[in-house]
Amino acid sequence: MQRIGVFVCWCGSNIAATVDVEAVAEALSHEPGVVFSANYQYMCSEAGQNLIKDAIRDHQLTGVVICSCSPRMHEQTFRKTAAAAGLNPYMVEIANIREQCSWIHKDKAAGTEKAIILGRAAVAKVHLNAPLVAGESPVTKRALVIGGGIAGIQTALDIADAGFEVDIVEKEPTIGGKMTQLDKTFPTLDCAACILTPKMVDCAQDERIHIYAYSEVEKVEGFVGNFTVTIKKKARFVDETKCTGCGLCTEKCPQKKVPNLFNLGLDTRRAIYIPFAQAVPKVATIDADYCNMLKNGKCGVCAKVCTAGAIDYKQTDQHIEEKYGAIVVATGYNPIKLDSFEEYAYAQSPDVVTSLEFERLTNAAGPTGGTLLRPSDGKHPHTIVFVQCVGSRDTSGCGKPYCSKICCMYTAKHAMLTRDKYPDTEVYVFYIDVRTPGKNFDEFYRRAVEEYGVHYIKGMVGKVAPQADGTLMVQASDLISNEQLHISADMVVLAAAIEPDKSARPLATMLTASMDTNDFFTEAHPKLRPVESPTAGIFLSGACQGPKDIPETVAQAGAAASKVIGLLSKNKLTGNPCVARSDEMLCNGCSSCEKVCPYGAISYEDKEFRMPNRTVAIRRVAKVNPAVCQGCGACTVACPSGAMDLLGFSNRQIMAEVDAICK
Amino acid sequence: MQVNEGFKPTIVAFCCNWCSYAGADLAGTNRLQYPADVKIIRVPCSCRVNPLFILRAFQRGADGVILCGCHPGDCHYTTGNYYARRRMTLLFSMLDYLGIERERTRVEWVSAAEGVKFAATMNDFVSTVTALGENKRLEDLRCKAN
Amino acid sequence: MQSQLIERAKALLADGTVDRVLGWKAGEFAYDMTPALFSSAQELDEGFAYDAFCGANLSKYLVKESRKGGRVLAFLKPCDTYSMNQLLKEHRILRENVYLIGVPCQGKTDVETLRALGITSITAARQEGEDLVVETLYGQRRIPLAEAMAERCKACKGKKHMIYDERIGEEGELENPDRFGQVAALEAMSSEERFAFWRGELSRCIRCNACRNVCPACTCEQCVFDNPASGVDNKAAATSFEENMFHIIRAFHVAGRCTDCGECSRVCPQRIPLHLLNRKFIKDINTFYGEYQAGEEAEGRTPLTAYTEGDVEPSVVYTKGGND
Amino acid sequence: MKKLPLSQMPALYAAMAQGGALYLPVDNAAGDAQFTRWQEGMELSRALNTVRSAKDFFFPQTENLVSFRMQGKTIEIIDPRTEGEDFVLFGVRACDARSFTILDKVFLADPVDSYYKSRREHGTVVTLACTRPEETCFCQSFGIDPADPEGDAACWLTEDALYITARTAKGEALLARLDGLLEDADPAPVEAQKAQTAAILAKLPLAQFTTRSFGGDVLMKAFDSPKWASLSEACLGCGTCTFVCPTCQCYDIRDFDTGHGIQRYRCWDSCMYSDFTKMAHGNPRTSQLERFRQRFMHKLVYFPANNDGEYGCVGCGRCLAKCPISMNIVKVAKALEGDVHE
Amino acid sequence: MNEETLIPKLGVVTDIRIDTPDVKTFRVVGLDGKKVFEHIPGQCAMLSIPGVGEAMFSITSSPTNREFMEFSIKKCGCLTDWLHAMDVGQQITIRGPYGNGFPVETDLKGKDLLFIAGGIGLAPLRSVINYVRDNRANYGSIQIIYGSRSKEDLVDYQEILQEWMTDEGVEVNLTIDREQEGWDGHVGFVPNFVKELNPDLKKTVLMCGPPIMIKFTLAGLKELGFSETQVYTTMELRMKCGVGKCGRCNIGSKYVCKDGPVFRFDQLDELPNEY
Repeated sequence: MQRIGVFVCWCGSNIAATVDVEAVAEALSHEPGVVFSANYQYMCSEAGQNLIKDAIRDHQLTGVVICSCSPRMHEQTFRKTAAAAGLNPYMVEIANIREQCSWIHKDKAAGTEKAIILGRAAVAKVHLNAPLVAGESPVTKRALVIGGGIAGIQTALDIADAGFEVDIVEKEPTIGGKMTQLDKTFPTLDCAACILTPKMVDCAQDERIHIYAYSEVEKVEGFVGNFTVTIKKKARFVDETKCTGCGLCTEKCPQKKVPNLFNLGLDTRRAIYIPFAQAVPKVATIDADYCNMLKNGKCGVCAKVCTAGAIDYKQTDQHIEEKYGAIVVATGYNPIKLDSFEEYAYAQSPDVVTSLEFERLTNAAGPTGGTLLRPSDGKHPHTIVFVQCVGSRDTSGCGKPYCSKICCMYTAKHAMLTRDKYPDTEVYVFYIDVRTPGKNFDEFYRRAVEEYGVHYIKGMVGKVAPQADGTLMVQASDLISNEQLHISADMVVLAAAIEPDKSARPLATMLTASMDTNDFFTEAHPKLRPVESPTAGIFLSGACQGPKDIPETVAQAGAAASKVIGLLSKNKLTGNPCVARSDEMLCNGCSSCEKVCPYGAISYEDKEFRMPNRTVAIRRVAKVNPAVCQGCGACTVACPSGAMDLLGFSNRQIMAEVDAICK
Repeated sequence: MQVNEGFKPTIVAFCCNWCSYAGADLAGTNRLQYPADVKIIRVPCSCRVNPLFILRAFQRGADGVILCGCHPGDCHYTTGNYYARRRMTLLFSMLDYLGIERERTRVEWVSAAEGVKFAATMNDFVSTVTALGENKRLEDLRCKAN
Repeated sequence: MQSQLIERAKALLADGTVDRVLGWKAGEFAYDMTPALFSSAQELDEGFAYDAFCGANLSKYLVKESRKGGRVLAFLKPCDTYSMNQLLKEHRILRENVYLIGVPCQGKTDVETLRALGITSITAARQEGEDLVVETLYGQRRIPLAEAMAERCKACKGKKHMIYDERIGEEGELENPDRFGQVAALEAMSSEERFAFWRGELSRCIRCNACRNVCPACTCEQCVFDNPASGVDNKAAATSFEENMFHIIRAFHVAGRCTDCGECSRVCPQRIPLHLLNRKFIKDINTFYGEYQAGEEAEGRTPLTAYTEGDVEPSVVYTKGGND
Repeated sequence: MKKLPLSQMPALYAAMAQGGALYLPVDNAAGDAQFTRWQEGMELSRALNTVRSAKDFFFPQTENLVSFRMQGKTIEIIDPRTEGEDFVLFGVRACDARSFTILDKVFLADPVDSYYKSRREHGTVVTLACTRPEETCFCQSFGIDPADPEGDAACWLTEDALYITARTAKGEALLARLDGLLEDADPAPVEAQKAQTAAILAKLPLAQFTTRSFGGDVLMKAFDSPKWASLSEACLGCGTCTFVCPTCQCYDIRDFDTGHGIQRYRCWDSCMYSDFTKMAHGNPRTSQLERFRQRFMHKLVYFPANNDGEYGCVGCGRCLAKCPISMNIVKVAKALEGDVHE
Repeated sequence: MNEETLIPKLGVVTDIRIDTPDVKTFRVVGLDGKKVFEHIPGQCAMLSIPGVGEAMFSITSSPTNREFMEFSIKKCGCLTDWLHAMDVGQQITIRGPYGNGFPVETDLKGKDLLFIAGGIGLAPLRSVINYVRDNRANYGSIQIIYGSRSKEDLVDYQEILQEWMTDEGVEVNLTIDREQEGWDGHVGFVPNFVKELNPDLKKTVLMCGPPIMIKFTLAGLKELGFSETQVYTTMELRMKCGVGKCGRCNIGSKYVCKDGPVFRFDQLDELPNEY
């Protein structure tokens, strides 16, 4: 049984003009539990607030109802007022009699009657309110960035720059990601390595940044501010602390037939390798699948040549447990596999390449030393056909339904650079649409067409057929002239769709972060919270959230970093006390709630219950982590037994409001 | 449809805090009129609305119940309204199956910017329910005023 | 079949695989089988029965039995295995403590079905070929088994076992049952007719809770209707509203989880076709969100704990599902 | 003994309904017999008995006891009852007729339940002799003769006529009201029917069933029997047996807030329900075994202990027919017999 | 007996006394200012706030009080929370009296009486104690052993100090569970205290308290040589409808509402152990 005070605000004439405030205060004074009722010109004024405070003290109020403007306006104000008078702030309820009553009704009788009903509903709700206290949790002032591409690097640098420690976990032996494989970048055509490698070096040199290269996240526990992450540091069979990166071993290793994945298999490397000259950390790695020593114990050349004594064939995977306050996902993207696109003959002809392979074929550090040569015979190609949207915007099921966003621009870049360097080469680009909505993007594309004479053809490539003479017959349709084309090409470059890295899906499960059907991470709000995951403390950087080019990625990386910095700069996190709570006596442990929770706030534990006759029953029951729960209430309805309820918006409270309104 | 002149229906509107309740506030700020028969209950998200609440409203004398939430895809909690949409679709279909007038229940997505839509929706819903008249099929006679 | 099951149960008891057996026990008459536990060969010999009247779905008993220590052998008909899976999905049964034997089922009959066919005062019943021969106090009756089958079996959803440790007997084939015909017929009625139909049916409800207590999807530690703190508890439906409320909410709570085992309708002493409520949800789920059969798998989401961005809007109700 | 030709039945119903209501078993939508308020054109069900017993008419499933209106600190108490309507219950079987005397022993014992008493006073019970008992019938175990039922008036239906005789003053009054329709009759066809029915009764599967070993004397023996565990293990804890039982009379009293006031109502309860004995301080019967035992102990032991050996069962067979798991008083009594005899 | 047993009468709360942090004593009269009904010590009444709940409480005042009835009520649930929150002048509904009461005019007459109570268990005994004090000549000696968690939890402490302890021929022995500042009386649990005090075996015992106390005290009394036929207790917690018809108070062939709530332990021994 509460002792409730009702305070009806005039809001000058905003309310009082169409609502008889005195009548409202009078009527509500007869409601059960109401021991004080008053009306005043401006409840939010200092005098109005004092009226409330005095009444709380004088009448030992346990609940307060304020009939005023929208709670979105002054709920916080009045909660503070109550708190100042020693009442729990969550014992205050607002009846919205301005925006949802006086302002929309002209008839004073109707307005007054409605205001009374809204007040009555608030009184009925307050009867069932309970004092709520927001939980607090400490914040571990350290961030984890998963993925060491440009997104991860930029996020880590920005976080470190603000003074926080940050770890990067990268599954490859070096950080740098896709951007290390690129030659030039659109639309400015500056060299990718020139702008990326300094950042990689910055990472290596910043003492607040620790790089776990050749490592993967294995387990994530905890919640915002308090994550505990287990990182698996894969055995590279080289002691990182001893290896000087001299590269001697990579020259002496007798196993030469290892496909060089950095060059996408276009050439080979040794079993012990450093992916590329500017790798960070610049440490050799033994590829256990090819190393003779590791496979059959016969070799040991690298150990013999290593003056630093860094080779360690007995090295095993290490598991490191670290605590973090925030986690940034920057797992990036990959081009899709083109096996299901038989019409382009990708698997049949080495001269049909993906754009990323083309990137390596034109890179000075690539397999051809930067000279564009056909992979099949090493000859200079004279006709090159670029095919756009290979697997993008594809609703047939073979590819991806979305636009991969970057292909139009990098294809324009490839076409332009090819024409620039080899003016004797004819370049055709087949496209569905050319999409250039970025700064200087359309200008760039037009230069390719107008200045460099690239043949842009709106149309689809139907078939690429390898010919006996080593050329490729490209059959295509020109949709504008509406004719069938047959082009004899030396090379075909496919703009393969990009997709999230395969590691993202299991990672999302570990993080309880949600993903969309394409395995891109979902953001907390598509417009207003684009770099946060719905799961508190998890942030998104780069292409793991959706296809992005470099400037966008860097921008998002910085944004994610600033969100992390904002979080880590707090000493304690104060939760929203209106969170879900599970009554373990009623809980069936059925997991329905967990399935609808967008935040991963619900976990289960096997709990012992004392039963009659001194027996013990063990039941699986749900537990809500109040630091993670955002209070949406999805779980409360998914729960069939009513075990799950939402504090501040409990089943009983809402039903009491319903009852009061329908009375 | 017949018009029930003089009949004042009782309408309960559940509005999610982030979009529809704000949309209702905007309707108020813009002084857009809709009948006083509509009484709004604020819930954090449309997914907080339990079918029990809707039945409870009918039991206690509501003539119509409307649930308003963020547009699909815009949920403050990302996915709440998707679940609400499934739940309400099935519930409404069941009510219809039991012969309860389907027009007495409705779901509308109203954003915080759609004050005009909010008022229009309420005007339309009130007139629909008014035309239907008193809720007889899902009433609890004990709760009738006497 | 009965002796085969008894022999297998004895063997599993003897080799210590299980320490008790959940099955059906013969009763006073030909038809009144009671679910029962047997813990010795002797008990099995004395009372274990498996015939056309063993309709009870035993899966729900495993919620408690799997927590009592030891290991229990349960005989499950194909349709019970769906419930079993669903209960596993909801972590209600401890899988390691149960040993499941799938038993074949060609459809079951029950005394209420016979009663509805005008066969009462039954003193004995036996199967003769494709017929059921029933001795009554007032003479013999012979009817084709297919005709004597319970309604739920005429709309059988599957004769294959979804989960088992071993199987005895052959799995049958499903012959295109018409599961949703009755629902569709109701949908085709006018709103007034539907209202009259359901009011007529639900008004017979005596709130004995048999439907709820037998339902394998209703395993709540405490039902909202029994919990005074829920604010909606009611012991006896005092008004027509409360009758509706109980059945709507019960159907909603099991929506997407109900495997359509039909136990609710089987046990209703007032013969209210409660399965038509559950089947309406199943039909809607299939129509709106794609074919879904609860209990086919022991993992994953149910239709109400899943969504797609392109789901139909609730307004679909205004344009679909029957006439005004 | 009076009689009336079957063609006159509608007229008989109309006459019985004069000045009140007539309830009789009529087939419902499910094809089951259900006591229904008679209206022109309704026909008596041919079923042996109704699914719900006739106890509803004296002890309804829910009834408002009292209403309250609250304002501030004051309470207004309102007795919601209006003067009851006279009614005739026609077609009650012998078992149900006996159940009323069992209910009387509870509700008319001091302190008298005025709600029940008033309904009893307003009701006239017209019974109908059984001719085709079913396999679940065992009323004879309790000394009930279904061919010669109790009641204010008793009827026999033959192929061409209805025979009726009054057994109480109330019955006499009813017959007096029907006088114009009835003619004096030779009781021979009735006697013939009784003999025919008796022959069937002797052949019923439960003809030899008896509860004679039970009663107050074997209280502890029966209570402590180890058989309760296996008997109760399949019990769902539903209330079907209780709610179809003509003699079960446990109830709960609850308040309902209508929004305008409080209605305090009484409703049937079941000792099989897990919350039946749940109180603020705990629950003395925490397992289904204890709850299951209570129901049968009450009927077989406690009730006879307090009522001169009369059992709380009339052998109507409803629980045999309706229990979802086919566990019932016959199976229980047979299983326990050995234990109480020892 | 009231003819309409299930329809309550109105009472009004005229005084509220705070006994302990969780026990209040409410004084109730009818709207006419007189007692609502007469009762025997140990009988109960059904109090209710409509819509909140209805529950059975011992009438703690003595029938010799001609002006009003009193109820000492411990806060332990929905209804009692409500009762504790109400102000003087609140109306409540009341029906009764229910149960057999203690046999003050028959079996107990002329006997030496030993009252043993723990915590709120004093409530039903208080009615008997004051009745016996008011009819002092009809009874022998009176000994009261009363224990509680702490000094603050002793119900009716002022009355005990000012009236009972000052009465000739009344021996009061108080104990609390744990040492406490400002308490120089006995410390320890009731069962042990009873054994320490070693009361005369001629006494008839009236006992009420938490189940665990009852269990151990009874065992202690038997050890001392008391017979079960000498010891009475009350089981009003098992009463629900009050009139012995709703079925809940049925234990064996007894109905607590009609045959109780006051039982001798030898009577309880004959019942199945379901209480």
